[in-house]
Amino acid sequence: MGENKKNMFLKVLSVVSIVALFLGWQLVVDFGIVPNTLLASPKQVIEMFIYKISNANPDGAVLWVHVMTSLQEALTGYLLALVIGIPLGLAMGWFVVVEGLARPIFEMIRPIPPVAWIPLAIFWFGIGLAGKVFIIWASGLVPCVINSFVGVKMTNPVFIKMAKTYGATDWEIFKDICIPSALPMVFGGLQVALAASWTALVAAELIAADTGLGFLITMGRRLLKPDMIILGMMMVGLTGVIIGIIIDKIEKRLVAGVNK
Amino acid sequence: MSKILEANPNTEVLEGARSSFSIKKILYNKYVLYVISICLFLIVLDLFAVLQVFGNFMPRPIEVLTTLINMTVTPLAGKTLPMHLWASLRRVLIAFAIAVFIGVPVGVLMGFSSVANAIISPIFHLFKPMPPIAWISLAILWLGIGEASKVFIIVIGAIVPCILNSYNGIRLVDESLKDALRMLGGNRRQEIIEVIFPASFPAIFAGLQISLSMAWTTVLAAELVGAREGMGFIIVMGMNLSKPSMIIAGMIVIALTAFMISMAVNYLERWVCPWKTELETTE
Amino acid sequence: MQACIQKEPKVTVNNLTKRFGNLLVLDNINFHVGNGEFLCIVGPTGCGKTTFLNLLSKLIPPTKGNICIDNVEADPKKHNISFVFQEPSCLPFRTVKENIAYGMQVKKFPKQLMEERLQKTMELVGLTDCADLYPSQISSSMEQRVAIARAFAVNPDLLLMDEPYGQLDVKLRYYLEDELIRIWEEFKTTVIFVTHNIEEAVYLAERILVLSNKPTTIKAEVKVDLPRPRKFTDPKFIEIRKHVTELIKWW
Amino acid sequence: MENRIGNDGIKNVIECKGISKYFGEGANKKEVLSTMDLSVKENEFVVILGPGQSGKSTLFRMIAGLEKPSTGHIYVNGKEVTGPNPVIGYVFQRYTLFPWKTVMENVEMGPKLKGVGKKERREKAQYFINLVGLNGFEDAYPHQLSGGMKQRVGIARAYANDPEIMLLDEPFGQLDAQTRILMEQEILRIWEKEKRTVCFVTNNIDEAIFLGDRIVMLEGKLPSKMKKIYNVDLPRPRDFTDLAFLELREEITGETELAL
Repeated sequence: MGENKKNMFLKVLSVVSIVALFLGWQLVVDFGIVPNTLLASPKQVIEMFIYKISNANPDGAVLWVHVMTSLQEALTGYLLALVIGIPLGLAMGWFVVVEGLARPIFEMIRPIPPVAWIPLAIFWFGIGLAGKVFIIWASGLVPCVINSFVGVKMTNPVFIKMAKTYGATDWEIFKDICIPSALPMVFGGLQVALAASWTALVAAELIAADTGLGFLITMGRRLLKPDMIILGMMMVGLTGVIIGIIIDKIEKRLVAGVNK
Repeated sequence: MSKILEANPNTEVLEGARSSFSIKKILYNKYVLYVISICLFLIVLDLFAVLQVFGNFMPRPIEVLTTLINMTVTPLAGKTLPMHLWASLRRVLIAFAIAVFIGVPVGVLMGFSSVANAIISPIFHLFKPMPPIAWISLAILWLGIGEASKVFIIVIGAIVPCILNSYNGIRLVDESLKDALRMLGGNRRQEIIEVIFPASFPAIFAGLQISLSMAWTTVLAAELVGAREGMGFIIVMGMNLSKPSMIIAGMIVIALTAFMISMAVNYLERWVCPWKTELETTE
Repeated sequence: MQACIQKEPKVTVNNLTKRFGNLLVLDNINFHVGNGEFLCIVGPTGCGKTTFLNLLSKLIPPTKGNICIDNVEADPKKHNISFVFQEPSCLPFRTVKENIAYGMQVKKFPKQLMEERLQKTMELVGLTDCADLYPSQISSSMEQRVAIARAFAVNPDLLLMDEPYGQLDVKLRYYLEDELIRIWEEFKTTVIFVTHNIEEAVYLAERILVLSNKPTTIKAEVKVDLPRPRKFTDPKFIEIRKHVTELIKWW
Repeated sequence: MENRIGNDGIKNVIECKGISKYFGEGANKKEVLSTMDLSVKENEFVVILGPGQSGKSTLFRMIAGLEKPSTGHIYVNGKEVTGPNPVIGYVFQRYTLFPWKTVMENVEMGPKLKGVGKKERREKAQYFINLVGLNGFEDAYPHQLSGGMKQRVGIARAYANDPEIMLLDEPFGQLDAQTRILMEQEILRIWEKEKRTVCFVTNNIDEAIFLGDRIVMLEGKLPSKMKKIYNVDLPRPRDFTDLAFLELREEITGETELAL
């Protein structure tokens, strides 16, 4: 009984906390404690949201276009990272030659923050889709490779010994034992890679873009419109959360297919 | 039959004996492969540069090296490379200190008190999905283009792992260790000092580690927009001046710094909690 | 020693020696295992048991000497060697049935034969009901039985067992030991069973090899010619058990 | 209080009267232990025998005061148990040594919590470290020790706190067979030297007969009840190949259920 009561109380407290935050924020702006040029109230942000659904002004595109542009860039880069990173990581984990050849290069590239790739990416691929996809790819690749690599390395040695005593070849062990063993770890990497990709996307769009959510934020600053900035930030957060949930769902289904 | 076995080269590879010169064995040696890999990488880069695969935007490795050396002695925008590096590092350190100073106590408080957790965590989770870089515009609007806005953005990036790891560190302390102390007659105060703090320390420390590398990533992003010094500034300059060798030299320094930071933190950890790091090296 | 072998030798081990650097782990081991014989190997803790088994299964090469099956150098790719490990070794991402089939898949058994043997072993081990369950859904003793079924299913020339019942309670162990004997009698497999538990060795084996401490050599050979099913309280059983215990204690 | 003295004139140190334990509420209610009466005499070595998941640990946790019984009462030295009591020394199945403390610091923890001076508690700890045969390992950290050695530290740590009663909760469950037999001999040696009331939980019949003055056998299914009590009056040191030992084992084995 006491336990239930306490949980109820904590839940209410959480709701109160959120409500208080938004209320306080609204009041701070309404009473002019913070000037409206620096902070927009939640109400203004919502108004901006409704306005931007159908109006391309003042930044040249409706909200939907910004979201779609960002999504397209992010998902393309992300999928490319998966397609290249996962097989590479898996192979690095099992085949000595692949590890020996790929690892030094990977270790050299790994500590470079994705943001640092932006200037080169623009040089090489321009400020269009390709440039941003490259940056996102570079940031998503690292977690994909690391998790797949570690997943294979963590394969229970008893399984490998068992397969060897039956006379399985290296390739058979890799295919039948190492890859399925590594899958949970690989899936774990998907979320990490997604978060990294999404951050890189915003950074890329801040520097060079003519549409996209990052661009929306930059335009908000140039036009001194805090409501637009905050709208952009919230859309970034929201979209990120939604893709995260979708990936999580896909992951759960796939893992369920593999493990149970 | 045993003679044949002794001559089997496969035996030697697995045994790691000294005296056999099979090509296969040399090619399968990790370190040999590492060297081959790096050489190949550099050669391919050079080829790309010479064949102008990316137009003029791919410098030859040797050019990058000369630029790097050049930049360490010749000032760029009034500062040499080490001074730019220090400008970035200073921002990182200030912001990191602020993030730790605020984040760890908040996380610890959330770990201990379910009421504090109920109040803080929804707000925390509301802000968490927004990448720190998305704050740039707002930060510039609020704090101008100077140091304060950059530090602000870095703090936003660095504080998340501090809070998260401190919270989980405190919350996920092995219950049986608490039981063990209680069975030895420990009271609540002794439980906190003798068990909860030392047991959560590795998690908190890991949080600091992530936080520091987050800070380093974020500082670059912050410097990409309107900075007059720092490593981010150098690569932006490289872009504006169309000097890719400068960008790559900057990236090398950035990567090396990131690497050195993580090495330093690893050593620090080995030093402050030997009982944990030894575990990782022995197993 | 030769006198002890009644069945024709299936596996012969000649001058088996293993060094790691300068450390001599196994010193000149010679023995035979008859066709379809159940051989137990016991020894004190740290007697290089793991190395010994890894050598027999050809996971690591010997420094000197060799192992022959039917007078041909043993090779996992040519011969059917099965290994039941002490640790759980069921692949978590395969069902019970798929786990049992794994060895036969590697050996590329024809489909029909595979299905036949699969049904037979599952019946013998009593796993037919949980054929489609995953290892995480069955108990650890069940898991070990899956591993044993997998090992028998390939009709191995040599079956190596590394203390498969080490952590189980007595009652369960009795039951599984009886089951093991039943399967063994059905399939007539040549078995080398390594254990620390002397009682278990006396219960199962036709012959027991006692190993010495490092460097490992064969110190003694004990023949167990008790009728089956054996009884733990049988004075003859106790006598043999005491004898083997003495042999191990003496070092 | 009234019947603290047993029929033979030796006082009962632990008395459990009609205790039961369930977790959860309503539909989720799960009874783990049902109406159990148990008394343990001074300096007696009692073994609680039951298969895994039969509520043995729960029983111990209640005696130790780490959990409250749902019904019934537990008395230790005539006083009702209300919370953890340092009169009881607890040795856990999973060792639960403090990983950031050396062997010495682990063992001296009990006296340290009581505020015993450094010199005095070191001496005490040293005595018990020597007793369990770990002299020379005082400055090692737990992760540097083998499973058997870790459990020796656990035993020394419990003893160093001067308990009148030792509760050993499947202490050797994670050790290999050979080490286990060695540790069984050790625990008897230590017990002969430092006589205490010992309660010992195990699922291993051999271990139970080898160690106990009395074996309390629990029902295999939940909620577990007391099924039978065996008095073991074989002289120590006991021999695993002794006929009387084997006969008792057969008798007990016959009573247990096969848990495949």
